[in-house]
Amino acid sequence: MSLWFVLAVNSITLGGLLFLLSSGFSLIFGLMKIPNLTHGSFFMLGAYLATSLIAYGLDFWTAALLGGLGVALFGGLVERFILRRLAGAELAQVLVTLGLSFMVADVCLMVWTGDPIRIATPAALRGTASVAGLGFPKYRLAISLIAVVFAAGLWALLDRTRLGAMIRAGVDDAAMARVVGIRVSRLFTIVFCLGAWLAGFAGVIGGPILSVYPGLDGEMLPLALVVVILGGSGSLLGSLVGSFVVGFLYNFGQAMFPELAYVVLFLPMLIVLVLRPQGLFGRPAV
Amino acid sequence: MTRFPLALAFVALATLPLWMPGTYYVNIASQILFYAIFALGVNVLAGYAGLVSLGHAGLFGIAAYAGAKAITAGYGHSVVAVIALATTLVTAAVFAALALRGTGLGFVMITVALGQIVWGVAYRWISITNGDNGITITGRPFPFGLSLASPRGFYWATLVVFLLALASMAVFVASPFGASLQGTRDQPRRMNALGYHVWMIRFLAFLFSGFWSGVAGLLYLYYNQFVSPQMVALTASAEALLMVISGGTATLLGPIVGAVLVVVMKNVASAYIERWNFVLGAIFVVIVVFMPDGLVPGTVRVARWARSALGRA
Amino acid sequence: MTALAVSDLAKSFGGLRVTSGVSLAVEPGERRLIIGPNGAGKTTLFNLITGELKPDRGAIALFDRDITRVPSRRRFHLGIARTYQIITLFPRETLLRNVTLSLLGLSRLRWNPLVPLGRQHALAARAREVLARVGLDHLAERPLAQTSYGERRRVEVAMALAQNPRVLLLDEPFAGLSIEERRDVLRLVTGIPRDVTIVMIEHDMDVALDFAERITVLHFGEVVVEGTRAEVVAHPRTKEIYLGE
Amino acid sequence: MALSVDRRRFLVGAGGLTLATTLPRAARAQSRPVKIGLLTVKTGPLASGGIQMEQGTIRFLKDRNYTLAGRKVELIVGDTGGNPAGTKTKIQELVERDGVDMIFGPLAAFELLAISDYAAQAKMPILSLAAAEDMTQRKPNAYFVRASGTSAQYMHPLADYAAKEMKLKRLITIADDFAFGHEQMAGFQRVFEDAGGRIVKKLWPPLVTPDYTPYIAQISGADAVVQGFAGSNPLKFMKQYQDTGLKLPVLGNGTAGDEALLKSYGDEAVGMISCSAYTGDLDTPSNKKLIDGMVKDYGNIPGLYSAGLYINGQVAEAALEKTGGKTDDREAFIRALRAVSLTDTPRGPFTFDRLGNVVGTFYIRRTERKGDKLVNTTIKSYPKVSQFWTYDEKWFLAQPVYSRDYPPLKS
Repeated sequence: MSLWFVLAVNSITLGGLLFLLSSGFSLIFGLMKIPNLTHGSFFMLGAYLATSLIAYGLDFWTAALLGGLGVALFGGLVERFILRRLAGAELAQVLVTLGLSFMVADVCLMVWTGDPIRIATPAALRGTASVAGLGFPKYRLAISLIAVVFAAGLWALLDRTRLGAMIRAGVDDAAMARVVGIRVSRLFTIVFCLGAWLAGFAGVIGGPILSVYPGLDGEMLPLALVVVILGGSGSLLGSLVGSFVVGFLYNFGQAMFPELAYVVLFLPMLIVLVLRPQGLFGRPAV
Repeated sequence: MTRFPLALAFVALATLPLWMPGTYYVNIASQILFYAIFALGVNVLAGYAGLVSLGHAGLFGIAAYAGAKAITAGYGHSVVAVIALATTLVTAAVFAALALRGTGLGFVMITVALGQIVWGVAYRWISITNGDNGITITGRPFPFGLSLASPRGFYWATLVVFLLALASMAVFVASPFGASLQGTRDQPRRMNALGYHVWMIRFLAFLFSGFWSGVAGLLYLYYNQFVSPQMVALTASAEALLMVISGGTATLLGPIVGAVLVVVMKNVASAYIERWNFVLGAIFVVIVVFMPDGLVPGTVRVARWARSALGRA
Repeated sequence: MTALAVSDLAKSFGGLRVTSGVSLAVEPGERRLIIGPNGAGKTTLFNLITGELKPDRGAIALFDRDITRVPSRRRFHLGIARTYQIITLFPRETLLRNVTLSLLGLSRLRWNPLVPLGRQHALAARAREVLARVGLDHLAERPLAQTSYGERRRVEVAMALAQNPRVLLLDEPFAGLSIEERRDVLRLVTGIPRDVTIVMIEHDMDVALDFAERITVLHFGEVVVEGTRAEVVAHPRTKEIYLGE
Repeated sequence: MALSVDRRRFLVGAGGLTLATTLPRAARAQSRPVKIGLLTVKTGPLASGGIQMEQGTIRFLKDRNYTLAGRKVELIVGDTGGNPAGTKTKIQELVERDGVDMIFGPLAAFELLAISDYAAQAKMPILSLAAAEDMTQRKPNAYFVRASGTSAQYMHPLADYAAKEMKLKRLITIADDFAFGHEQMAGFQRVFEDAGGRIVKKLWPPLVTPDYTPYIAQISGADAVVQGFAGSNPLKFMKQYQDTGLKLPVLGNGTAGDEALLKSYGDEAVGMISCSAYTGDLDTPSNKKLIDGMVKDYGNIPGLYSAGLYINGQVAEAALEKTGGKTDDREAFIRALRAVSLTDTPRGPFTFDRLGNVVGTFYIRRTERKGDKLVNTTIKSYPKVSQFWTYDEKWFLAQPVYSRDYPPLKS
């Protein structure tokens, strides 16, 4: 098997997973101007919830949907009862989300113990599919597919619906959106729940590859952060491209420059921040 | 009026090893002191310059790494200190030059990226940093013939450095330059129109902040006698920021109170509370939500309110 | 010699041309008024002159010295001072401290991290003098947040005067003031000695016309009319785009 | 009043060794309980093993009714948070404030390295699982006892088995990129190559790696793969390894094939050959007792971590019996600890070498499916394995310590 081929396939898979995780992160960042540091916790919490649901007898996909829903509910509570009180205080929001991530991590440890929990790959997607003589792991292909479907769905939501128009208006200029009569606070809640749902769902979808264990939150959060900074906050296209860029940087960086793997990951983020602060696809702040 | 409590606090600090029951608490006190120095350094930016850095653990850690490398290479302790602080200052200058291209969240994000790069190197460039195992050193310095090997000796040395840091902060904050810095926090545009070099002021403040972070890092190295990537992690930066915010930004006392809170929570309270991580997170959330300007200003406000309420009664 | 010469200045934001080919020449000691409807590019012009924005093309000269490439903050050292349409002061600080910061900005002392600012008695005395000039010395110790809007406007002017400017740019100094307050500020501005050249953006024609010697009318980033008070008021384009509104 | 007492204590203490406990010697009557300090990780990513350590310790003490050699035992648990600085503070807490008589733990090598000097200065006996080689080799700590084994001690027998029994010729190693991984794979390499095999590639993913496939993709041209992961990483690795469709046999270290981890694995682990100091199917009374107790109390199958701490308890007990329950003479107590020789333990018979490291049986196991559970079946035992394997101690210690690049790959 060619190394480059495998690396490319995995870059795309990881990119797909990162897109699910970071699209919501990006919308929240773009709309509410906060880097939501609980986003990694949402990812982990979703996966943990799903392990319990699966143990309860639900099938994988239902567990993924419901796990996401549980996280969305939690996200909604966080937004309404905590972040709402801190509207406009960005630093406070950053710190509160960080504090919450400590709490979530500890609760997960308490409830699900520290043992790693494996999520079985759905039976239909086990093994590899052979395409042109090359073996693709089916489940990884499925993740890429799910990411594409979600990208299309999110794009339609943002571009074709009234809600989407309001979100876009809010991302561009929250003050202006308020002036034209959009209930920005309700929009915040919706977007936060949506973002939380996506992260939770991504956690479950990632489960069969990553499994669930304490510390998963801290592994995923920086990746999502890099995606959003690269792509530009609030830009769906940005997070899509950013996800795949990070997917490739991560996979090829680890393989080619193991000692500088993190530098390879964070340096592009730094360069973008310094040279093009709005990200590759973000709109410049006026 | 404030002289007396100050003198009392000084006497209490200076005699602490004499009345503290056991060396364990003296060691905790030393930790509080060097974390307070770190927090005071972070506060220069977060409090007085309005620039929130989530990458300061990078500076804190790089001083310790540089110091550890220098010690391993066999240099004497005064040379080690010079090397460590010079390295920190150079790194701080690079950090500042890059981070000051952004303000607000942009600044935060750039510092995150910078801090993560330092962490990535500490963690992965094993041939230089020894990776996860970190670098262990032996021995503490003997400044002016005083041994710092004992907890008490180390405490007193740290106390001296802490008082120097605090004094430098007090002088700095009250100085024209300190006033300029606070002006750039509140009205950068106006400051420019008043003829101030806003960028340079922030740059110098960054160096000042980095210097004390580096000093704290060096003390950390001598205290723990090792350095490892955890010291440089994002959570370490966040913890320092938490100290500043929980105590009260842009106050001299706030970061110190914050350092006490965090160190005590992490080290002492964890012996009694199994879920101390949860409690630490919860304290974080409660302080930010209910005492947004921190414990020190919050307490002052409550005290003032109580006094006026009593006065009315 | 001209106090302030602007030639062919242009600036666009994205695709929007906010200033296109503006040229101005203000004589020393002149009182110049710049008027124009909202979005005419008046404040942008000020920002270009002070260097707070970089022009796409064109040149700016201060007393015949080309300052186009001089960094913004240096221009204030060269004798430009300005006020802002939206009050840009230090609300938590006292009036004295506000003005002190202004004085400090042009002093080498501003880099000093070692001496206490509170002990700089000479500086404080000068700040009090400046406050006295705008009639606010009795409020010197009061935090800005506890003063009236009119008083804050006067502090804005005091901050600019403290810089001892040769060219003073006033951006709508009467905005949001009551009639009495306007009169106070006008008296203050009229009292500024002639060695200070003044360029003022103003909407309030009643007050401003009395004050101005020459008037420039901006519209969509271009100079439409320029001349003496009488000429401009009589010009049909002025009526059309501004007075006729 | 308290102040004056403390001042006096200071005056006395200032002349002596300040690191030692500040409790006046007179107060340390023999009637007081033996204090055991457990340094473990109960929060954060390493918590899994840390919690098992605590369970194993408590299980042992319950079996002995919290009495060892006639003395009551008090257990004080310190949560290091998996952080070296936290470990340092916690050991200070245990030593200086709580006045413990010995330390069990810590979990990770980097935690142990951070406190080793301190513990030696404080003359504090440490009974640890952490596998850092040099702790009992080139930089020995005189107060250190390790009943589990060095990193490479697990791998020497595995390499021997791979070369001689499995007849493997070319292997690729993959392990966490930190000292534990480095030392394991270096040990494996030395024995495997001395037996005529070749390591063709060594892969080092960082400890925190969500996706191993960039590394798995580099596996080719070998007969089998040796993995040396710890924590939750073996799980992720095996899953992702299976997903890429690779079919080469996998050999694993003790942490990869750990009994406590088996419940988290799926079928991808079936057939894995691992070597460990502990094995679940060992038929000794104490192992039975351990397993029954763990299942009853916690619903957990014990693995290396809980068994390791149970065994540490047995070591401490044996030493206390020899000293008549006395711990005050630290030198005598550490001598007693190192002289311990046990047969009925969950890991079978063992003794210690002069450096405080275990000489005992290591087990080669195959992971198999039994009903709906995975279990390890022991297929070969290597008795009396020393940390130096079959090499001469002097020669061994004259070599550089096992590391990422030593021994080097043969080109």
